[in-house]
Amino acid sequence: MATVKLGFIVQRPPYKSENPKLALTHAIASQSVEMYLNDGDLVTADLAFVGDGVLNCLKNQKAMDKYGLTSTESHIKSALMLDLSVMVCKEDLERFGLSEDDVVLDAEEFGADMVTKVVPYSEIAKMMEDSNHLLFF
Amino acid sequence: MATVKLGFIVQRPPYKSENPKLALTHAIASQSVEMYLNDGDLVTADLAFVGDGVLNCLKNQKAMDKYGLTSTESHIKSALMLDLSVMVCKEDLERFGLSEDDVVLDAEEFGADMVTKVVPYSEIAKMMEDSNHLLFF
Amino acid sequence: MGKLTIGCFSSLIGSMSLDFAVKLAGAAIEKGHKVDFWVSGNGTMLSIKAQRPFKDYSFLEKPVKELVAKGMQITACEACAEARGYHKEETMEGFKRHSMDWYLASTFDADRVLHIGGE
Amino acid sequence: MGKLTIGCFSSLIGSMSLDFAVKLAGAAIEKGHKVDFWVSGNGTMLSIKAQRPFKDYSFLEKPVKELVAKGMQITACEACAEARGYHKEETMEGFKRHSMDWYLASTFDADRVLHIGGE
Amino acid sequence: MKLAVFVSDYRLTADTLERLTSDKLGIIFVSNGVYHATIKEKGNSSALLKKNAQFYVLHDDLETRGLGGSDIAENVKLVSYGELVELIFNDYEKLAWL
Amino acid sequence: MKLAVFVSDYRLTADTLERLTSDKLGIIFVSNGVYHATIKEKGNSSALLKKNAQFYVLHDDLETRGLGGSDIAENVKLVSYGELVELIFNDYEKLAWL
Repeated sequence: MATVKLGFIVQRPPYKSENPKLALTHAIASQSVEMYLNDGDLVTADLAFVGDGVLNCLKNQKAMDKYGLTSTESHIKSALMLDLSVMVCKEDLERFGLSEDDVVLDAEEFGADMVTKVVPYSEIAKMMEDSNHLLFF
Repeated sequence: MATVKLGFIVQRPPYKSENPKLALTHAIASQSVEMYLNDGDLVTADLAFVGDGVLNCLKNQKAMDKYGLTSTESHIKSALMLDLSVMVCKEDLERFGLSEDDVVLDAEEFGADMVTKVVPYSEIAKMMEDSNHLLFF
Repeated sequence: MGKLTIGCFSSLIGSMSLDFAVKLAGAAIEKGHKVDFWVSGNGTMLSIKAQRPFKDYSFLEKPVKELVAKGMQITACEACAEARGYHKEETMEGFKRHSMDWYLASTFDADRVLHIGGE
Repeated sequence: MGKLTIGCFSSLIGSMSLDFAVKLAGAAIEKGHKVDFWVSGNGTMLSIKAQRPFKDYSFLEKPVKELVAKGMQITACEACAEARGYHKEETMEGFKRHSMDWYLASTFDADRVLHIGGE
Repeated sequence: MKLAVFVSDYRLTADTLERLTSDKLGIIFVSNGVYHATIKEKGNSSALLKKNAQFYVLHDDLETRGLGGSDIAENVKLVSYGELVELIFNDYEKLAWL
Repeated sequence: MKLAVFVSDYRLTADTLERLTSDKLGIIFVSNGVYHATIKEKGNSSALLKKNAQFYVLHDDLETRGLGGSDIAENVKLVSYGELVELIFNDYEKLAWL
């Protein structure tokens, strides 16, 4: 019985690159990983948005209306619904003049208990330290 | 009877992106464009390397030995063999500490008369001014 | 009315440059302009038929077919497609395949050329 | 000897990240390590069979097949492939298709994970 | 010449754009270029907005990213795809996508 | 932790890399990252080379671009693909590709 911790770090802004979306969909796939593992073994995924990556977390994305595409916002809400840990770097939000009010903080409408945590970079660095492996997107 | 002039401007370094190679192969295709046009009509392509794009012009690229891929150097030589005008920005070479000796200047071994011209940026700006359309790679 | 030649070298999925280019082509045709559309490099992915539509991924088969029906010419670079394993029989109806000179020839009588590079 | 899991999300042609990843996998297997290889996003282009080899374009079918023969496991993201029109019957022999959880599961007993993002 | 430059990225275009000269210059923010029209990094607007140019931003690409007309700098004009076509054919002669 | 960072680009990675901390840090230049090991812009070596880290550059990727071992900064070590595998398994625990 063991748990392997993966740290997903998203550093690119949304849409121009598929990376942020793929970070979210791959992290969410941690929920169905048991079918490949022995009983009690686990792989977990923690998500952190840093640098230009924090722009993924803006509210009111209209990608579906405008381009028929699931928004990064929806993917973040899916991650919260599935109880993944989602962190957003506080210093980077501040650098862009953004506040907690501007970002996707919960998925209450879907009954999610988990909320996005706006945290200092040091906490993201600690997550990286605690992870067994890192994946940068 | 008319001539349409296209200006191809390569601003990205080689290999990490397919753009520089596609700039060269598309510019070379100007040689066979007549089959679509009326007698006497022409489309010409002038090539200019600027910014990080000047790194495409370094000599002794070993892409074929190392990765089995035609080098950007070979594509530049093909362009010279087909009498295309190839310009490299002097200021950008200097910024990188590179000189004329470091870049592909001719394709003598293939009997090409045309040579690469290392020119001040102002001459590239003039080419852009004289072109009917611009294509940035 | 004018003619716009668009070249796009970006993947169908990823940068959303093709989403932009197809919407711009649609808006130009709507206003009575003629549009030629060239895809090369990873942009040739647009030419494959039978892509499965998922909401998570750009899917442009429907708008492309509508624009072709309205007179848009759309052509993929044959060598770029073949190198990627996209063969003639997998090409969407209405999509032509030619060598790169087609794109340059299209600029001859174009009023405007918008060249969108790849990744 | 250890196990290396490589994930690569870049196009077959363009960035040369897959050329790098395949060479690294080869060097690791050469030294007796086990390698799992995952492609997702535009990286699923690697899984298509019958690509035409041209010297101008990355072509990795041969080294991939050799590494599979030496025990490398290689898997493409099924949804990413289908969305691009890469269907099962066009998949290279030896290439598996699974959902994204395969990649995460592979990291469980991996000694090292190298995740290479896309464009 | 009359040149319209499409800026499609937030980080990568400054070097080329800085040196482009034109009698009439239009800068059109699309894709991730739209952040130039809205984001103030460390309190400063994008340096691009100081160029001697007309500025436009594609409304659909703003809204896709959770941004809107009220977020943009005052010297930037909101445009639709249809208005973009008008600009291309009526106001500029050459186009560049960076 | 012992972290090896693969730098694959010449322009885009500084922001993330600057803040990465590690007890032991290795920086491996591959793909267009190799220019960090060789190019002096306006006479200055890449700022990355001032980090407190071990530096490596992939020989094949240098040679592909027309550069060689004699062009690299003196604190950068030339490595082959085989040596890269040794580094990955023996010298570092976690890997990051930027």
